[in-house]
Amino acid sequence: MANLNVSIAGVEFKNPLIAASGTFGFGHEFSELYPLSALGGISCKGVTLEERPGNPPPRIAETPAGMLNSVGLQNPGVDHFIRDDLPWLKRQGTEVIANIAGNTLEDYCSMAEKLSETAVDMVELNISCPNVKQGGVQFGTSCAGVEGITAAVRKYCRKPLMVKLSPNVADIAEIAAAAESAGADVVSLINTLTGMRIDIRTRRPVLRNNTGGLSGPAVFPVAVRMVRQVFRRVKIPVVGMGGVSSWSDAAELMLAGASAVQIGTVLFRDPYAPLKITEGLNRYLDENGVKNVSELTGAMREW
Amino acid sequence: MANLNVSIAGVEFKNPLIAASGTFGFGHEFSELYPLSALGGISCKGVTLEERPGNPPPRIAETPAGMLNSVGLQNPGVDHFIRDDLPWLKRQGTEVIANIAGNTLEDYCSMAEKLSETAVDMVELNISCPNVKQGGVQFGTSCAGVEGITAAVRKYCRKPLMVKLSPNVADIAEIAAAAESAGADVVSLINTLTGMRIDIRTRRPVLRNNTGGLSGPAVFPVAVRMVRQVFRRVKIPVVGMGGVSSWSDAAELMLAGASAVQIGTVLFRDPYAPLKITEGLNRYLDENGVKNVSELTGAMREW
Amino acid sequence: MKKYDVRSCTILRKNRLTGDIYDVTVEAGLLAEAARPGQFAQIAVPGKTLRRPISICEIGAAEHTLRFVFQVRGEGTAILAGFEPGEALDVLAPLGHGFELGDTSRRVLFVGGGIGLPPLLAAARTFGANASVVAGFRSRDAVILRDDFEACGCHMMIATDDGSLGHHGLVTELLSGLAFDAVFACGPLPMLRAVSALAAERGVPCQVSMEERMACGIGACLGCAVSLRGPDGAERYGHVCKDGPVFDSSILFL
Amino acid sequence: MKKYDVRSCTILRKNRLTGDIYDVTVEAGLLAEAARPGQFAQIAVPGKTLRRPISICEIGAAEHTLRFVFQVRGEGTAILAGFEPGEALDVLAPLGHGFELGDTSRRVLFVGGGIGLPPLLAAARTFGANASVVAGFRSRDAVILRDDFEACGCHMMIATDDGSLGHHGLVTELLSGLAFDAVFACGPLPMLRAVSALAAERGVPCQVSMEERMACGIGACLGCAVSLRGPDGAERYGHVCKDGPVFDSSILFL
Ligand SMILES: Cc1cc2nc3c(=O)[nH]c(=O)nc-3n(C[C@H](O)[C@H](O)[C@H](O)COP(=O)(O)OP(=O)(O)OC[C@H]3O[C@@H](n4cnc5c(N)ncnc54)[C@H](O)[C@@H]3O)c2cc1C
Ligand SMILES: Cc1cc2nc3c(=O)[nH]c(=O)nc-3n(C[C@H](O)[C@H](O)[C@H](O)COP(=O)(O)OP(=O)(O)OC[C@H]3O[C@@H](n4cnc5c(N)ncnc54)[C@H](O)[C@@H]3O)c2cc1C
Ligand SMILES: Cc1cc2nc3c(=O)[nH]c(=O)nc-3n(C[C@H](O)[C@H](O)[C@H](O)COP(=O)(O)O)c2cc1C
Ligand SMILES: Cc1cc2nc3c(=O)[nH]c(=O)nc-3n(C[C@H](O)[C@H](O)[C@H](O)COP(=O)(O)O)c2cc1C
Ligand code: FES
Ligand code: FES
Repeated sequence: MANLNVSIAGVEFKNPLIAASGTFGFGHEFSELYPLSALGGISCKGVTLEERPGNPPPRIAETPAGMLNSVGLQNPGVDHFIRDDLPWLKRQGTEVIANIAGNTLEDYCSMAEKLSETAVDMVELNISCPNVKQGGVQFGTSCAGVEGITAAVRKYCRKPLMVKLSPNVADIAEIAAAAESAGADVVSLINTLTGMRIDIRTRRPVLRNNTGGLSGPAVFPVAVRMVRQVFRRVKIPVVGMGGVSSWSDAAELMLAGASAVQIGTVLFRDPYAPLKITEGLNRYLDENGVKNVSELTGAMREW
Repeated sequence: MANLNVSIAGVEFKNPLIAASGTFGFGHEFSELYPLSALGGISCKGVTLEERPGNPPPRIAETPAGMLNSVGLQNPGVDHFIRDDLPWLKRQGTEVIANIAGNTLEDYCSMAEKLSETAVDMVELNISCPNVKQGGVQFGTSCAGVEGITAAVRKYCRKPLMVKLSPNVADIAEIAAAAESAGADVVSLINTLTGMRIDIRTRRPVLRNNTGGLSGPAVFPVAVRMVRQVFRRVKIPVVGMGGVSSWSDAAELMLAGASAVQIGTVLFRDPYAPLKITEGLNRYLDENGVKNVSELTGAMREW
Repeated sequence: MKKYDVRSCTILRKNRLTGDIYDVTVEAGLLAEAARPGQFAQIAVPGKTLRRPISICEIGAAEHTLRFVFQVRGEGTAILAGFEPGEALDVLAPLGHGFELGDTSRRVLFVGGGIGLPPLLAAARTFGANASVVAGFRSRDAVILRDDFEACGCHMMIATDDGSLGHHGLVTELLSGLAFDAVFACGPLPMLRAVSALAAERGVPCQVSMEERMACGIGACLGCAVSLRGPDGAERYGHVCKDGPVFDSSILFL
Repeated sequence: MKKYDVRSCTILRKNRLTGDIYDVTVEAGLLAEAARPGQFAQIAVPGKTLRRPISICEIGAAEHTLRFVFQVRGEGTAILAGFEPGEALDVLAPLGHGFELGDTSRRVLFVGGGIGLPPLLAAARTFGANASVVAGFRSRDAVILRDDFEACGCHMMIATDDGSLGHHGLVTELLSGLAFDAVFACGPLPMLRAVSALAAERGVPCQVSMEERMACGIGACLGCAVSLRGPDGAERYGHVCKDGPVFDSSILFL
């Protein structure tokens, strides 16, 4: 049996499968199905400084091999997370990543400071959420924006800091480099691509927020390309995601350059996906005589 | 029966269905199946100043609800097109759009000048091809680049000028505005999103060119969003494309803001798609008492 | 038994009830034991990213079956309608918060419109002859589940839009003469509004089953938001899949 | 008749030949009339963006049938293998440039490896007893179409990698003793290389059937490029779907 352990910025994940932020809540609902210790880690639903109601419904639309969501960071606030969700999560035997989003730079810093006092294993900076008016993606689509916020948060964050990148940019490698130079320990990508669907009967967007974030298998080729681009550009580890739905997709993203893989949308179709993907990876590694899953990272050979 | 005619920059298309560049060659192969007069127009395979061999194979990979291609502008050169393909095409009873790509600004201008002397109905400036090393997309991902090339070509182009935009940008509306201000008569979007797939057995990219352009239903929600964004930002007509595969997709893209719709990838699955889509649109318009298909353009109501 | 689980459920019986409404009974093992009236299932559709939420129409606790009655509304339900006995559906169930049945010796009223009927059947069964069921349909051809409700002993009244069966008009026009201690409803929004207003007027509790577009179906993704009136009267978002699909109508903004 | 067309072709017969190789005969109407040995079809796969190219194995001109023999290699072919008689395949055919048969009284050699055999059958039939067929397989279990070639009157020789049937080793080891005026081949690249080298040595023409990933299948998208040696010796890209799939081996870079 291959070694599935991956070490990222000093955090030891027992396997490279991490639940993607916003698709797994704070873990309670999935823990009815299997012990969360089956997962390498959990990136929790994005939290903000204060509680947020999120966007009006409908928030979900199906698209070919994908979906749009416009949840818009509905969450109980960082303090509630620290008090009510984190202690339970930390007892589940998996690494816990806090995903944070803010309206302002100060929001981000203040959350990073609070979380540094807690047992969270890593902080993921969500500067790429397309579904909120303020904050989120506006920090994430320019190098200066990414550099500014990363450097600021870095000062307050005593946890390993992972910056989550938006795919809605012309050159994601430059953005990743900006995050790296400003002190990010890890980058994760991709967040959702902005999309829209229209109900041709009502002539209204299907989502009440008009636009939403595209995720699922449809975006997988874009994720593979971007992970590769970023892997070649930065020295810090890359956590890959975007449309992974099978063990072979996970392997593919790791070959492109990911040190670990987050999975989101596939959970809606198959909540047991993390178990199946881990199992499949294990078999693949054994069949190919690969001892450590981390040997896959970046092992793709360009033509 | 509704009126399917659309008028774009003075060119009259008998219906809003246009074959997308690179997916329909110069029309010969599809003319074995049905008269090309069934189409509103044909955007021909991208031509360059000199003949080009294109990229080495494999050039095609399938992806969830989509495909990657890295054909890389294999074409016989603009002179060959004008001499050997255009005369026949012009006799088929459909509008002919020449899609041009170049290494340099001068290439583009020289082709525009040559084509201005011919019977082509419109010129489509392909500054967004992700599959060639030089030219193509590097002009297309910055406002300055787009403005520069559009203004230059405009001077030489006495045909209606359509600028084709890349989706691999942070703000496509700004890019469209740059094209408009530099004299574009029409913008068309979206070209392909850059993507990659890896063969996990060989650890090589499936495409010999490593990356390719993603098209097909997977990108449709991105196309709808971008067409809407651009429609709201510019006053010139927008020709929409990206993953359209049914009459309702075509209607959706028109509601978002498209004056006409190009279709590409769907042709590979169903070469008769243009006929079916036109028929479906017709039925939809009749059932909804819409007299002119152009009434759909932009008729979506934002929430 | 887990609160809910995924199971490959073999189809035992399948019938077409009307033009586009299908009636499917599956072997559901422990899922059936755990299920309560008003809960729902998320059924996977081959080729689709998202599961489709379908209410549990009946629970065969002894035979370990679940019954689903659904209408073809789009591509997903069309694919589900193509499944035949012997094939298996991939079911995540039982989900959400069903009806609070309370004292089953009360006289209760069930009000359903068209495809809003199926979610009510399992609950109506527990009330038997104490239940009056007022059901509205487009026309005589669209009537479903009449025999099923009657077999439960319920007192059944039908209204059709075109008068081809029963009362010619809206279900709500049949309610004024009835006496009841609680209401259970599912159907189009205008109907729910009228029923909930009547219940409020009479001072009796009213539970309604709601719909919203879903991704996870279990409360993790926060996709299926619905505006709820908090205890303080303030509006906040709850979630149909976890807090519902059945809500007390007094906390909904209908 | 159009040169090629799309048709919904009802499956008349379906057999599994070995573990993962299927043999499907469809009613193909005019497509069968137009088809020539060595051409191929693009078969649509439900849920997939691209059609799958499959060679025409046999042409039933009288009964208007086409026969396809294909191996399950990935998701697409697995879905195609699930189709049953009575169901219909969506077929675009006949496509490409098939074998130039020339004078059928010549002594010709057919060389095929495994799933490379099916594209050769229709051509071999026209040569009957003038054809020697040398076929290579992994093992005895993997042998396909032996009876079919023999029924055409062809002289059949078999080689297996494990020696479980016929010659123990490579097909190419069987060729040296044979006399022939032309070669037709399809199979793995090393085999094609060896066969084409032998043909060159003997100074006889050699036609081989090639594969490349395809989108349109008709020559419009330029997806299926293959390096060809031009008359001037210079390399240029041709396209498997239009210029091929059958090429004279002298213009290929094998
Ligand atoms: C809790 C709950 C219980 C339900 N119970 C039943 C039932 O017992 N019988 C029945 O016929 N229908 C029921 N529905 C409605 C049913 O879920 C939809 O008709 C179905 O999802 C439509 O899928 P489609 O692919 O055919 O349509 P499409 O319009 O193609 O679906 C596109 C997307 O929108 C979603 N969607 C479309 N309509 C609805 C809707 N009304 N509610 C929620 N999501 C929707 C789909 O799930 C899918 O994600 C229920 C819905 C909910 C939320
Ligand atoms: C002209 C021609 C004739 C062929 N004739 C036969 C035949 O008679 N019998 C047979 O078993 N196979 C034949 N093949 C190979 C067959 O097309 C592939 O095995 C099949 O496309 C694999 O599809 P998949 O979805 O199962 O595999 P996947 O690997 O999942 O397919 C992914 C994509 O790659 C393409 N692809 C994968 N392998 C090949 C390949 N070898 N050639 C071309 N495209 C490929 C698929 O079409 C699809 O677009 C032929 C190929 C060509 C080009
Ligand atoms: C319903 C939903 C909610 C999401 N919420 C968040 C969030 O709060 N924070 C965040 O960083 N990403 C969020 N995402 C993005 C995912 O974490 C992930 O980046 C994206 O979905 C791509 O991965 P996938 O295709 O595997 O889902 C959300 C995605 C979905 C589908
Ligand atoms: C095989 C292939 C070749 C293409 N070649 C060109 C080209 O030469 N010039 C161009 O502007 N776009 C080219 N495109 C992009 C298409 O014109 C279109 O913008 C894109 O495919 C999105 O539309 P679709 O999803 O309907 O295919 C090509 C696309 C494909 C699939
Ligand atoms: S569907 Fe995910 S929270 Fe309800
Ligand atoms: S597959 Fe399109 S040219 Fe051959």
